[in-house]
Amino acid sequence: MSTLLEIENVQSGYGEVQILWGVTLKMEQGRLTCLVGANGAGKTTLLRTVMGLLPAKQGAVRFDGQNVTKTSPHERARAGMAMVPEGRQLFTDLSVLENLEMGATPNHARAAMKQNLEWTFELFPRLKERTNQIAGTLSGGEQQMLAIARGLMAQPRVLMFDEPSLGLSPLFTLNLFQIIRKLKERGLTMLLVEQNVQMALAISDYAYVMNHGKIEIEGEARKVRELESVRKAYLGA
Amino acid sequence: MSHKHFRMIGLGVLWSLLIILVAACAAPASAPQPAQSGASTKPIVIGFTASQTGKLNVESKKQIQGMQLWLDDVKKAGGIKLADGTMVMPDIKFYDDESTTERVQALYTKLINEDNVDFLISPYSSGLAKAAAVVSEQNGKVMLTTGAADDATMEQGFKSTYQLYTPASRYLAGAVDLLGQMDPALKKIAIVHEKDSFSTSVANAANEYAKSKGYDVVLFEGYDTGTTDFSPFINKITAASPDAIMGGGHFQDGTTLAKQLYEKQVPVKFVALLVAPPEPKFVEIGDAANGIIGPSQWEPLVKYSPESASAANLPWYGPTVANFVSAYKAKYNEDPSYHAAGGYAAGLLLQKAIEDSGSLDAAKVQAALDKMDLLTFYGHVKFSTDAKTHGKQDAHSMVYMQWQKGADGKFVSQIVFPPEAKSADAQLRK
Amino acid sequence: MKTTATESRAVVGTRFGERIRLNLQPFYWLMLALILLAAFIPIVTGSSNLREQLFLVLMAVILASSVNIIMGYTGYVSFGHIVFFGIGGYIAFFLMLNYQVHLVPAALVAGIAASGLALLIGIPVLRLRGAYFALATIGINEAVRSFVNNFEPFGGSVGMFFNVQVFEAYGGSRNALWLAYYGIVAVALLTVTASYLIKRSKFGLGLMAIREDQDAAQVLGINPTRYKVAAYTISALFPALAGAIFFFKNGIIEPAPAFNLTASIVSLVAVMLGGFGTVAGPIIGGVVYDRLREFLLTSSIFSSLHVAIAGVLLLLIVLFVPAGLIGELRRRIPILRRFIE
Amino acid sequence: MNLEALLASGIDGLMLGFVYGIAAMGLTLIFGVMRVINLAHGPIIALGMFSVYLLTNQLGLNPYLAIPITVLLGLAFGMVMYFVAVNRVINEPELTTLLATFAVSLIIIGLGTVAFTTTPRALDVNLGALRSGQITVLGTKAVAVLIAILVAAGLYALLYRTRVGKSIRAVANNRSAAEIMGINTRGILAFSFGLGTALAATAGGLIATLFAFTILSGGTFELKSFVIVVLGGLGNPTGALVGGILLGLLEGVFTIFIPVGWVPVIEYVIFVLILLVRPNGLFGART
Repeated sequence: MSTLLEIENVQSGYGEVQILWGVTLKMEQGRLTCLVGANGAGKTTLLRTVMGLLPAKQGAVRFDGQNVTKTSPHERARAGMAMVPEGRQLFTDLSVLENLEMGATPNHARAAMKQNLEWTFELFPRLKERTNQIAGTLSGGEQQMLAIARGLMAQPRVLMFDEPSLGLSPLFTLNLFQIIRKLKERGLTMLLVEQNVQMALAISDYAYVMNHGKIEIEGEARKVRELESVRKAYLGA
Repeated sequence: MSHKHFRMIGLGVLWSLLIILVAACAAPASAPQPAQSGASTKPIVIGFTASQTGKLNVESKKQIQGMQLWLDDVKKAGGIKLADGTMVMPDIKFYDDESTTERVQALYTKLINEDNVDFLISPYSSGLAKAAAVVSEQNGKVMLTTGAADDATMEQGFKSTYQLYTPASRYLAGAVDLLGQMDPALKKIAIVHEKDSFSTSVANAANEYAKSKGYDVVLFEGYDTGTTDFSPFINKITAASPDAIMGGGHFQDGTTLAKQLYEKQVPVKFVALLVAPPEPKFVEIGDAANGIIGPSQWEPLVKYSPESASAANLPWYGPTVANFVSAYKAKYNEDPSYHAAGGYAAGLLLQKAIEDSGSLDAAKVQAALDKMDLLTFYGHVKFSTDAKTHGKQDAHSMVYMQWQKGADGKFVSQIVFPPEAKSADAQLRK
Repeated sequence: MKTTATESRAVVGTRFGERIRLNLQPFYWLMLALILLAAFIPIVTGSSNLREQLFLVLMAVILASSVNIIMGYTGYVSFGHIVFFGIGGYIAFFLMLNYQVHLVPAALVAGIAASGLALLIGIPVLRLRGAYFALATIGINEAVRSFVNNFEPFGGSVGMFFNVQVFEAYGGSRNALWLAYYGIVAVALLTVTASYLIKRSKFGLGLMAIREDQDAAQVLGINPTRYKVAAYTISALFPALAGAIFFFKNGIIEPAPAFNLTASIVSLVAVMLGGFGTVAGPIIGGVVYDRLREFLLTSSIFSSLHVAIAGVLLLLIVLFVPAGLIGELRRRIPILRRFIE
Repeated sequence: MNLEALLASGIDGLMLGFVYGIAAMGLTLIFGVMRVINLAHGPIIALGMFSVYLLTNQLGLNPYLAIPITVLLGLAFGMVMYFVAVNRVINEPELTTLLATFAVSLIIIGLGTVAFTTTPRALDVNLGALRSGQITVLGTKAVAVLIAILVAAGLYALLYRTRVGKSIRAVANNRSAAEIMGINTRGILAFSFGLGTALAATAGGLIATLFAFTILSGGTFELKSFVIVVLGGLGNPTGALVGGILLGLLEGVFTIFIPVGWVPVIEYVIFVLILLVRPNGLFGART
C-alpha cells in the first residue's frame, strides 16, 4: 500500500494568528481516513492548508510523491486533489449541471465528463431530476449531494470532505454515509473530517484525532474507537 | 516571480522615482533665463498659464504657437527698442493650468513673485482669465487677455487688464446681419447652445439681438456640456421648423451637431456655429461641413492691410497677413487658426505698447494701451477706456467664414462677412 | 487573507489607541503647531507666493481630512464629496454678491446649509453600502451640478462674478486675498481639530466599529444610522467653508469647477497617500500630493507628462504602500503608534 | 406636442441606448466578477475610439473591420492592466482598487493628451439612411445597433454556453470554490477584466463611427455607464443592456418634453432615486 497524500509537520493560520502547530498526517491509497476533533481544533484549517487555500508557514504537503506545498489550489485540483468544502460552497447562481461541469475542470475529468456524469447521476438520482435547476434553490440535503457530486466530477485521486453532515437531517446523514461507503468500495481514497465521530470512526480505516492544532491520537479507526479518552471526549460514553 | 520579488522591484521603482523627484526639486526649480548681457539689452519675461492638458488643450496650444512665432520675430529684429536706445529682449514663461481654475491664482502669483515676470497674458477661457485678473490687478501687472471673450468678465472694474478678442456679445450679431442680407424672408431662428459660460453669454446676446432685429426665435435652449448625441434634440429643432440655426459651443459638440444636422437632412438654410467651424480639422466631417458658417476672430483670408489702414486713417503695425500666414506655415506646417493669430497679436500689441511708452513701467505701458487705436494683421484694436468697461475690446470685429465646396470638390474656408472683408459670397444651404 | 490581516491590524490599532489615550495629547498640539508654524511663514515674510501655495496645500488638507471622517473612520467612500465644496461656494457667493454679506458670515451660513443638506441626504443615502454608496455620491454631485447649471438665481451656466469693487469692502483685493488666507488657515485648524477629536472620542470609536462591522456595532448598542449621518454632516461642513473662501478669492464661480468630480477623487487620493483612517494621514497626504502636483506642473522637465507621472506614482503607492505613508510608518515602527494617530 | 418628433426621438434614443448598453456591460461585468469599479472605464472607451480612428485613417482599414481588431486590442489591454494594476490589490478593500484603476485612468489620459492632443476627431462614415418624415434611421446607427446586439448575444453565448464563460460565472459566484475545482481564478479574473475592457473599447469604436470625439470623451460615457449599471443592477450584464436602452429612450423622450439642459438633472435624480429605492436595479435580480 502506498502513501498518496502526506502532510508533514505543517504549521499554518490566519494572518498573525497561528492555528496549526505542526501536523503530520498520511493517507494511504484506496483507504478512507478520518480526522476528528472538537470544534476549533484546526480541522478545517488543515484541509484549507492541504488544498492550498491557506499557505503553510512551515512543513510540506506531498501528493503522490510530489511536493505541492508552494502550488496554488487549482494546480492541486488539476493534479487530482478534490475537496467537498464546509458549507458546500456551491455556485449558487449556476444550474446543477453547470456546477457539475465546473467540477469537471481538470483535463482528465473533462475528457471523461460524460461517463462520470452518468455514474454520478446513478449515485444521486435526485440531481438528475433537477439538472437545470439553479443550485441556490435546492434543498439543504440536495445541495450537499450536489457538493459531493461536484467533487466526484473531478474524478479525483483523493477526495476530502469537510464536515459533510453539518446541518443535515438524520435521514440524510445516514444516506450520506452510505454514499461514502459506496465510494470506498469503488476504491476512492478519501479524507473525512467529521463531527459525527461515531459514524466517522465506524466507516473509516484509519483515524486521526486532533486537538489544539495538533494530532493527539492516530491509529486504525477500530482501535481508536475503543480508546477510553476518545470514548469519553467524543462518543459520550 | 514571487510576490516578494515583485514587491521589492515595485518599491525600488517607487523610491528611485521619489529620489529623482526630490533631487529635481532640490535643483533650481526654474533654470535661470539666459542673460542677454550686452550693454543695451534688457531681458523681460512675459508670463501666463496655458491649458497644456485638459479640455482646452488644442486652443491653448495654438495660442502658444502664435506667441512663440512673435517671439522669434522680435528676436530676429534684435529686440524691442525703447526711447533711451536699450533693446528689450522678451522671453516667455508659462505653466500648465490643466484647464481648471483651481491653481490659476497660485500660478499667477508664482509668475509675478517668484519668476518676476514683467507682463502677463491671460489663460485661455474667460473663467480662468477672470481668476487670473484678480491676482494681476492686485499686483498692478498689465495683462492682455486672449482667448477670453466674455463681456461680463471685462465689466468688473479692471484697471490693467486688456481684452484682445471681440467680446462674446458680438460673436453672432454679424451672423444675424448676414442672414438678413442673404434673404430677408428667412425670419425664424433656432438658437441652441452649449450650456457653459462662454456659449451661454453668446447665445443670450444673439437672442436679444435677433429679437431686436425683428426675428422670431422659435427655439432657445442650451444643452449640457457632455452631450454627445444631438439626434433627439435635432428632432425638436426640426419640429420648431426654423430657417436658421445659430449657436453651438466648442469644438467637439459643434462638430457633432453639424454632422448630425447633415445626416438628419434638417431643412435649414443657414447654420452658424461657434468655435468649431474655423478650426481646420472641422472639415474631417466631410460633406456635413458644407455651408456651415462660423464666427471667427481672424482668418487667413482677412484683408487687413497697410492700405486699408490708411484708408481708415489708422496706423498700421506689424507684419502683413500674408507674412504672418506664411511664417506660421513655415514654422508649424499648418494653417494658423484664430487662436494662433490671437497669440501672436497679444505679443505684438504688448510690443507696440512698450515701444509707444518707451518704457517698461506698468503705468506707462498701461497708458499706451489705453491710447492704442490701430490696425494690424489681426485687425482693428482699441480698448475701452470707460471706467465701467475698462480694457474691453471696442474695435475688433468678427469675420464670418463658411466652408464651401470648390470646383475640385475640396472644401475651402471662405470669408463671407462683413462685405468689406469677404473672399466669397455666402451661400444658403440647400 | 490580506484583508483579514489589514482588518486585524486596524482593530489592534484601535484597541491600542484606546488603552493609551492620555499619552496622545502632545501629538495633537504638535500637529497644530506645525500647521500654525507653516501658516505663519507667509504672514511673517509677506510672501504672497508662499501664501498662495499654502492656501492650496491647506485646502487639500481640509478636503482630505473631511472626507476621511466619513471614509476613513466610518468606511463610507464618498466619491462626490466635492458637492459640499461647490454648494458652500455657491451659497456664500450668492449672499456676498446679492446681499453684500461679509465673507465670514456668508461662509458660516454656507457651511451650515451644506451640513443641513448632508443631514437630509445622508439619512436615505447612508443606508447604502460599499460601491452603492460611492455611486450614489457621484450621482448626487452630478445631479447638483447639472441643476445649478440650469438654476438662474445662481447664474446658471454663466456662473456669478464679483466686480472688483466687492473687494474694496475688504480694503482692496490684496487684503481680500490675505483675508481668504487667514480664513483657510482657520478652517484647516478647525478641520484637523475636529478630525482629531472625533477619532479620539467615543463617537469616533463607534464610527470605527461601524467600519469594521456594522451589524456587530449595532449589537454593541451603537445606532449606526445616527452615527453615520452625524459623521457625514460634520464632514460636509469643512469643504463648504473652504469652497466659500476659495470662490470668494477667485471672484468667480461656475458650475464645472465648483462640482469637479476629479477634485473629489484627488482628495481620496490624498487620504490614501497619507493613510486611511488616521488623523495625520490626510494632512500628510494632502501636503505631499499638492506639492507633488505643483512641482510636476511647474517643472519644465516633466512638462506635459505630469498627469501620466502622477498616475504612475499613484499606482505604485496603491500597489506597494496601500496603507499610506502614515499607515506604513505605523506598521513598520510600532513605537510610532503611540505618537502618531 | 409634436408626436412625430417624439417618435423620431424615441427611435434615436433607443438606437443610442444599445451603444450605451455595450459600454455599461463592460463596467458591470468587471464589477460582477470581482467587485471592482473600473475608473479607467471612460479612458478605455476613448482608447477604443482612437483604435478605430487610427486603424481607419492610418492603415486605411474599413472602420467596421477595425472594430473586431479593437475588440482584441481591448481584451489584451485589459488583461495587461489587470496583471499590472489590479491583481495585487484584488483582495484589498474597494477603495484600493478604485484608486488603482483611477491611477491607470490618469496614465491613459496623460499619455493620450500628449499623443493625440484634445483635438476632436471624427470618422467620415456614411452608410446612407432610411427616412420617413422626421424619422431618420442612419445606416451607421443601424449598423452600430446590429453590432451591439451581436456583441451582447456573443457575450451571452460566451457566459452561458462555453466552459470559460461558465468558469467566469463560477468565479464571480464563489472564487475560492472555483479555485478548488481546478479553475485558474487569476487567469479567469484577468480574462474577465479583459472582456470588460474589450466591451468598453468596442463601445468606443462604435461611438467613433457616430460622433466626434477626443481622448477625454470617454468621461461622459463612463458617467452614463454608472447610471445604466444602477438601472440594470450592478454586476448584471443583461440588465446593463436593458438599462442602456432604457436610458437612451429616456434621454430621447425627455428631450422633447423639457428644455434639453434639464435632461441630465432628471437623469441623475432618477439614478440616485433608483439606488435608494431599488439598489439591485429595476429588474431587481440578485444581490
